[in-house]
Amino acid sequence: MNTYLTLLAVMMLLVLLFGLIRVIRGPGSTDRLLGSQLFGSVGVAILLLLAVAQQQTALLNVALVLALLAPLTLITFVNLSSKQS
Amino acid sequence: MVIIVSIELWMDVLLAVSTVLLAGLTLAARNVFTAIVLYVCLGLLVTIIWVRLNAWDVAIAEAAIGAGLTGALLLMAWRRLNHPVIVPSKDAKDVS
Amino acid sequence: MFRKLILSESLSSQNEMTLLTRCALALVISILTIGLSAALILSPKAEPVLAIEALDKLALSGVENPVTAVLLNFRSYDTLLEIAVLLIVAVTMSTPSNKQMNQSAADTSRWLSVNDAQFVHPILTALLRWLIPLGILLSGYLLWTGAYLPGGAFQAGAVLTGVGVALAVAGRHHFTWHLFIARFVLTVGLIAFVAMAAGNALATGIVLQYPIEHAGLIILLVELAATISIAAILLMLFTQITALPNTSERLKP
Amino acid sequence: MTHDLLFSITGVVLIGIGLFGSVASTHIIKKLIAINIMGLGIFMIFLSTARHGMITDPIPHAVVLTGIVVAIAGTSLCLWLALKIHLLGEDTTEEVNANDV
Repeated sequence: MNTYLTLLAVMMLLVLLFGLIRVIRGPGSTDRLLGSQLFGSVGVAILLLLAVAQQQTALLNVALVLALLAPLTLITFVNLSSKQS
Repeated sequence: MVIIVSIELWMDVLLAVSTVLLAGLTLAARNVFTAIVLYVCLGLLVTIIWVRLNAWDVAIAEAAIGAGLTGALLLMAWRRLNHPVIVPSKDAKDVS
Repeated sequence: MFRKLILSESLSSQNEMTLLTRCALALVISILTIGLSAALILSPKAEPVLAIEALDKLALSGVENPVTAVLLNFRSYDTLLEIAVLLIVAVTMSTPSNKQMNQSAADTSRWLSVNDAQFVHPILTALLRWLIPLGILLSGYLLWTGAYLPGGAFQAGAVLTGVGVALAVAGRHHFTWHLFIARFVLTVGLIAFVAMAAGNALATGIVLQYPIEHAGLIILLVELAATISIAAILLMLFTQITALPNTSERLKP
Repeated sequence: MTHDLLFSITGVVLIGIGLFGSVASTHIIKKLIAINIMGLGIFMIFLSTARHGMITDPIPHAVVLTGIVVAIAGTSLCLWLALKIHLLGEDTTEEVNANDV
């Protein structure tokens, strides 16, 4: 079971690396920023998988903080670009 | 047991390689905005590394500061630096 | 070697190094990196003397989380001086700017003023309505569980700063930092820490050594003050940057 | 043992990348990001040497925790100074008259 969950976490990590393509090549700023938001949500998923695999409830706190504060960059960006137009 | 250790080792190797890759890409980016976004992604990856190193306290602080605050701070400063300084002239009111 | 610092992005490609300089720099840095790696690989692994001692004395510290015990009890000098360093940065950045933006629009007689005329997008409002109470709750939770789970003053302060930044970025709320109440919030962490140290010095004769029976309560109180102070200082650093006039906004009526 | 060594060497490489970036890049924000990456490398070496088999040393964790908070304070101080210099309108930027925009 642990092996399976760790394998899933590695898969998620590979998904993140594919998402990196959009961050680097993305035609517009919005594509890049949404790529970074993908990092945030998949990061939460990886942390939850590791929490079950390593039997560490402390990791749930990390996931909670990450889920709560990852949108901060997005809020800033949306606010700045709406002021621009 | 052997296969568990090897999968975790693979995860660590993948994390280490992608962190180095991401750091290189961050500083190689031509565009400052891309560099900021890549740095936020690097912060998230480093959070997972702190978890792998059993440093949960540091991981919480890094998740809050590296993923949230630094990105917002750098974006704000970039937006303010990115424009040429406009000196309001005496009859600027007519324009606006 | 020392190049002019570029602040505007449109000019940043002008002043780059030549390829030769870059190659020389990369060579020097790779030699340095290889040397450091060799030092790390070849040096013998140190014995965890200090770690064993710290974990042995954990029962005397009043908390169960070893990192909180080190930060607030065994090495509380570090934390005290760190809050002082943060306060020095805050004092540096609190110089009043003569071109302060929003000065006319916002009410500067209150620490946190609301500008009702400002338009805020309904989706952003709905998001903030969920985000801000949850953030404050999470911050309190991290502070409370910091005694026996990962968490503590720094993490709680960082989450609280995130909440404040979300509020400040939305544009409707404005923080004023030259008021008495704001200055008190900025310094309460240092005041509580120094007062606690002075009280200990009078009671036990040793500056930062707590009586064992009250250690948990003392640590919680100092952490509470430190959380508020850290959050306020980091939020002030952010709002001082956003308060500088944005050149494109000054054109608007 | 091997895991710790892996992340220590990653930390050293991050320090190298950050050092190169902080000298070679010209824009102030990229310089600051490079210095922060150097900081991440140093934290990584600290934390990966903190593990001794079953025992985890809490003292490097506490030091890194204070280091992260001080790093963001220093970064924001640098950004604030850069913005102040930018607003003074030295010859780093061209001055645009409001009537021309």
